[in-house]
Amino acid sequence: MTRFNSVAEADQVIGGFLRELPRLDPLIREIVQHNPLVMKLELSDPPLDAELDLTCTPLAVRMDSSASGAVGLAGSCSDFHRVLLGQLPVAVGINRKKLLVRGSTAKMMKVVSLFYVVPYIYPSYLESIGRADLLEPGERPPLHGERPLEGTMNKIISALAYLAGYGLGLLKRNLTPRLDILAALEAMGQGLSRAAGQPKSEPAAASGAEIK
Amino acid sequence: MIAAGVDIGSTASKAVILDGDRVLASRIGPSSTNPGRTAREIFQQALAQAGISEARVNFIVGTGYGRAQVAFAHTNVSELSCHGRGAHFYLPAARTVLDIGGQDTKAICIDQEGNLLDFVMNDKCAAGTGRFLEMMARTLGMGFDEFAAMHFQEGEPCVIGNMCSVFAESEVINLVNEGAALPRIIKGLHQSLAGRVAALAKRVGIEPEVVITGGVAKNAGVIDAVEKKLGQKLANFPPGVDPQIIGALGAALIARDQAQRSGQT
Amino acid sequence: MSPAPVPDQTPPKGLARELLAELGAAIEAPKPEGAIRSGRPVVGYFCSYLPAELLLAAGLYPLRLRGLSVEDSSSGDAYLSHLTCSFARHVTAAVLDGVYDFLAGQIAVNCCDHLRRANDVLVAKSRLAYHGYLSVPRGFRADLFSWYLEELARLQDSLEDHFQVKITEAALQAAISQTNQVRGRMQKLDELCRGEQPKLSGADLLTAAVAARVLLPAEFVEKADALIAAAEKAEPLSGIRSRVILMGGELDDPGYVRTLESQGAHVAGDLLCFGRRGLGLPVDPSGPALAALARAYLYQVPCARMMGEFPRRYQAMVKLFQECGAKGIIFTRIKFCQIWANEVHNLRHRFESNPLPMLVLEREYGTISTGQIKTRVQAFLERLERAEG
Amino acid sequence: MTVLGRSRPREWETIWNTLTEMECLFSADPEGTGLSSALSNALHLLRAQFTRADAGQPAVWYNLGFNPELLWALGGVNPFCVSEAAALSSIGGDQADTEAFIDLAEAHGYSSDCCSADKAGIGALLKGLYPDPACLVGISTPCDSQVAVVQAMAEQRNRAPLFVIDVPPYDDERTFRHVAAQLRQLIPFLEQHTGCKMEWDKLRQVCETTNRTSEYLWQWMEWRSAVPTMQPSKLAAFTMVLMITFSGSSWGMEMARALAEDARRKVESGVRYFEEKVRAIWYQDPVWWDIQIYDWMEGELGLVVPIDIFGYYASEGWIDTSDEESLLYGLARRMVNCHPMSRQFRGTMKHYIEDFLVLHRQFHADCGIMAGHIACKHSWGGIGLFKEACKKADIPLLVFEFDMFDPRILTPKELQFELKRFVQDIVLPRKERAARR
Repeated sequence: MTRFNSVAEADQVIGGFLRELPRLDPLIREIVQHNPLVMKLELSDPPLDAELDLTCTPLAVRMDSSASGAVGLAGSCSDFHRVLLGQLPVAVGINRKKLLVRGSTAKMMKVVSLFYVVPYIYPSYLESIGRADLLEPGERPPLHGERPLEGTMNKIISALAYLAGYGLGLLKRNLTPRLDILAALEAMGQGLSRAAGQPKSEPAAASGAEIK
Repeated sequence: MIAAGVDIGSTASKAVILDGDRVLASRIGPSSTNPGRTAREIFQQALAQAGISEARVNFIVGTGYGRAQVAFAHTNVSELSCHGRGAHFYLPAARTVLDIGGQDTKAICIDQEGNLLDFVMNDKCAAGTGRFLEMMARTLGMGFDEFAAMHFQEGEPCVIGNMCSVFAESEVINLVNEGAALPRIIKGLHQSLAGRVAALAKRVGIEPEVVITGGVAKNAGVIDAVEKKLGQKLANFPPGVDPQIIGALGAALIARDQAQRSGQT
Repeated sequence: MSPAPVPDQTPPKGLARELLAELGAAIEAPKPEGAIRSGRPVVGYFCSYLPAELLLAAGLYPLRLRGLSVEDSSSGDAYLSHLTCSFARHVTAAVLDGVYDFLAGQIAVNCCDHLRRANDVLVAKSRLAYHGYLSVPRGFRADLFSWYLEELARLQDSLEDHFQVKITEAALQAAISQTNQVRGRMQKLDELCRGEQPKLSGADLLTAAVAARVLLPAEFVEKADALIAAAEKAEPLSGIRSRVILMGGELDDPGYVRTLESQGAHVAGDLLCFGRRGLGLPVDPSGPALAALARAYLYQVPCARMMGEFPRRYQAMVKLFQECGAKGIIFTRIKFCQIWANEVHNLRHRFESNPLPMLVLEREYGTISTGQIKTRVQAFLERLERAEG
Repeated sequence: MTVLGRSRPREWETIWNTLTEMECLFSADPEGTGLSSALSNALHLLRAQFTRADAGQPAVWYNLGFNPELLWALGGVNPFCVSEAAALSSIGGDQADTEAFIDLAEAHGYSSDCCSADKAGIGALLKGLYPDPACLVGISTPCDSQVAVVQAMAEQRNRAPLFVIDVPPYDDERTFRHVAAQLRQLIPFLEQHTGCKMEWDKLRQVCETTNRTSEYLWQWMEWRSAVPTMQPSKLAAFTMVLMITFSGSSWGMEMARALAEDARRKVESGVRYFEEKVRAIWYQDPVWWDIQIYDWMEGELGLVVPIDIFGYYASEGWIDTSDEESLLYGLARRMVNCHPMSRQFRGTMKHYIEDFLVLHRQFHADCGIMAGHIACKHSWGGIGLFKEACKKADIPLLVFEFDMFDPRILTPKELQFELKRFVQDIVLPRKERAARR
């Protein structure tokens, strides 16, 4: 079980990843079905608060705001880390009192879809900041039941699985352990538009800053 | 062994400093919109009155509406336990404590050691609270003491409904316009308040001795009206004890107990 | 200097006023003198679906329970909480505080949740010797009528058993004829209030109607005859701005109606349980007495607790509105009363297609917030006059 | 906004999508079969109601005191409880929709004194969320709010044919037979207005489904009475939801089976995720506007609700299906003496208080929490007698004003404050003092 020994470490790992999300704005906005909501994260042990604000474009992630969002999720840093890895499905977290949900059920159900997608990105983010040690081996339990209906979520997940090259990804992981997060994000951006049948959008301006 | 209790109420804030069983100092001051600052000020005033420095105080307990904002307190306890404990200190025979506070009215049931057994609160409505009388005194343009004194002047009390203070206020204005004598209106108001308080007390179960705490207890007219409604005499605090500090005193007593239990000498 | 001798023949207006004052006093006194004089055990009851004839035939003194002048209902509040109907709380407080200690018993009806719980408290906490119960159905179907008749028969047995009396068919028929006389007198008084030149105000009518449930029939008929005679000779009322009808939940306080009328409204008719609706049409005495009573009482203009009978009450209201030449409706309801609260919704829905001006007033039992009522009624009358002009 | 290929009011779409997301989320957890079964069966019911509405089958509206066995037995009928859209919006949709329903009903003159379940029902009706009814069924239990809502729903539909079931306040054979006789009259009324024919063996089969559901519910209560209670508190009130809409359907039986199975497996596995400190009987109304608050109670205060008055399923639920007479008698007795709320509210305070004391003993509780829904005048009216009975039985009872569908009466923060103060100031010190003695 990963433990975060200091606030700085938790902020660097989990906070850092959250601050990456604005770069995925079109994708995340699609996942929460363009629902302008504010989600509060109240993590503990060590204490780390964050706010995912979808009311503005691109979405903003604030680490210090005291506003109360429409939806809240509370839990320990290590548990939330395992949620991002996909080792702890949100439903299992709620039923085992590891995660405490607050606020509107309808909005929560929109945000929860994010946690089906994040496990595809978070591992490569950890590797990109040199914290592959935080990766937890082991079988990944199902994050959600099979969906009775074809919906936006399915298109996104299948697109991501295809892009992350589920089969290809395994091959690549064996060949080149480091998958550059930026390259993955951009590839995903294009891949998604192709999968969704929209015209290929301009690639995000290649920002020079390399994530160290 | 010195302990302190700070009670941040909705209208008034109080602090009590205790040395063993001896009350060194007690202060009452108006509450403000910044409970944190009020708590510090009232506590400093009490320290000055007791002539001791803050360092010598072993344990501090905060209580009342603003108890979470008493930053310098070691812990905070709900005002229900504090009023029960404070009333028991002066009146060990008390079993029912009626705290008529600024914003709500509480009927508290305690055992022979002052432990909280049961309580009933009337916090959803201003009728039957200190705020109700405050509004009426302002409506009639009178000070608190003058208002209380008029209760004992002659005149049949007017019948004023006790369901809602907004209804009651318009009735008072109407009575004034119809030229009803002030003592009659005030007596009617005290009866209306006493009716609500008596109903609350009967709900928690009245066991003698019954005592009223909180600022409104200083209004002899209310005491008289509640005694008539309950049909029994109310216990009084020893002379010189202000019923408004009972909450803060209870907090100080709980502070002392917790200090002794955690071995702080 | 002694004032000029009062002329022997006080103007009829004065005589009617005196008789009304006498009736007013009769309904204020907790224990009616008639009860003491008649020596009949007094049994209190709650609802206009309980036939008083049954009690009369059992040699009892039927008395409709009211909150009277109990100022504060704190003993009622303690048991029923401040979230229930203040009428129920005041009546409970009156019984628990001993105002009704002279009662030989009380009969409750499942009128509404509030009074059902008030009855629970009276059964558990009061010292009354007898507690009867009548479960009145909430509809008019044949099977519900037979349930109502069966309940009346069970109540009759219970009264006979407790008071050791025999309620004979003859006694019931006699009681019916007595109460029919009361209804006849109320009809005459009603015409004196409803006519072109009203001689009696709505408040006077309510005083008489409440008296009809506090006095024995013979005593009421005697007082009513004197009042009718005096009122017929009196001057018609003056200062009437608009004629209205009054409907809604429980209202037994003539002072409240007087406050309404002080602004110039004339309550020409009412559909109140304590008022003229509760007394209903004369009982057709043909056939067995109990069945006759059941028909008359169950099929009177329905109370709002009768599920599905709103159209019948609505027709009665429209008919009364036209007969009284009313210009508007004043609807009064005690705060927290759910049954009558929803009547406003049903009326508003009907007024979308057949608009009638209506003023809705909420009140607390036992006190009259005169200031508020005067303002609202005056504004309502101005609206009626504007609509007319 | 389409659901099942047809465009439907936005509120239904929100309910359908949220329930689908919730069912999809929770079905991933093998431990959460109780909740996920409830969600999937709710979806089955909604799918059936939508497809029947699309097929133009006659709709029958009823109020929340009625159990729909007769309607399921009629086959080609689409039953709708007036408060269904409100309950589903609060539990599995957007609570803001429920509040919008309430405000709309009040704007149409519906009194704020009446029950919010009915106000929200009338609001949903005003928004045209239900297919137009062929006829209406109104029952006078459990309280006056039902007397009001039945007249309002009849009035709103310009006097669509209404059948009234009047339930006397007594608790005796005569009352059950009287209600059974009214059910017998209801059958021709339904047949006349819906054009469907009632087959008695279909009704027998529906009642047998109900009997099996009853068995599962009794097992479920048995497993929930274990100390510590393993199944989450947020499921403590599902009997009421089951009896109002699902009673007699296979989905209802499946939901009850899953609840019982889930509770049994949790007790037998013995795995605990939090420390249980206080066990409370939740009396009056559950917190429908935020069932996650029960997880907060368990996680933060160690406060567990083994059973809620809405979850208590009395022992008189068995229906003797040998012949028509016994079928109707069984249905009538179950509807008036087993349906949560009707059992305790329609008569005197006897059932109300006795049931609480029985539950307190049977579920080994430490205290009672009376979340006083402000429109329940029958329970606020009995608060004095109830408090006295609790005092005599030495059971601490927390009482506060609250609304089960409208958090604007008592906000989540205030509710948490009330519960925290009661647990920490009264119940835990009491348990410590008792332990010391």
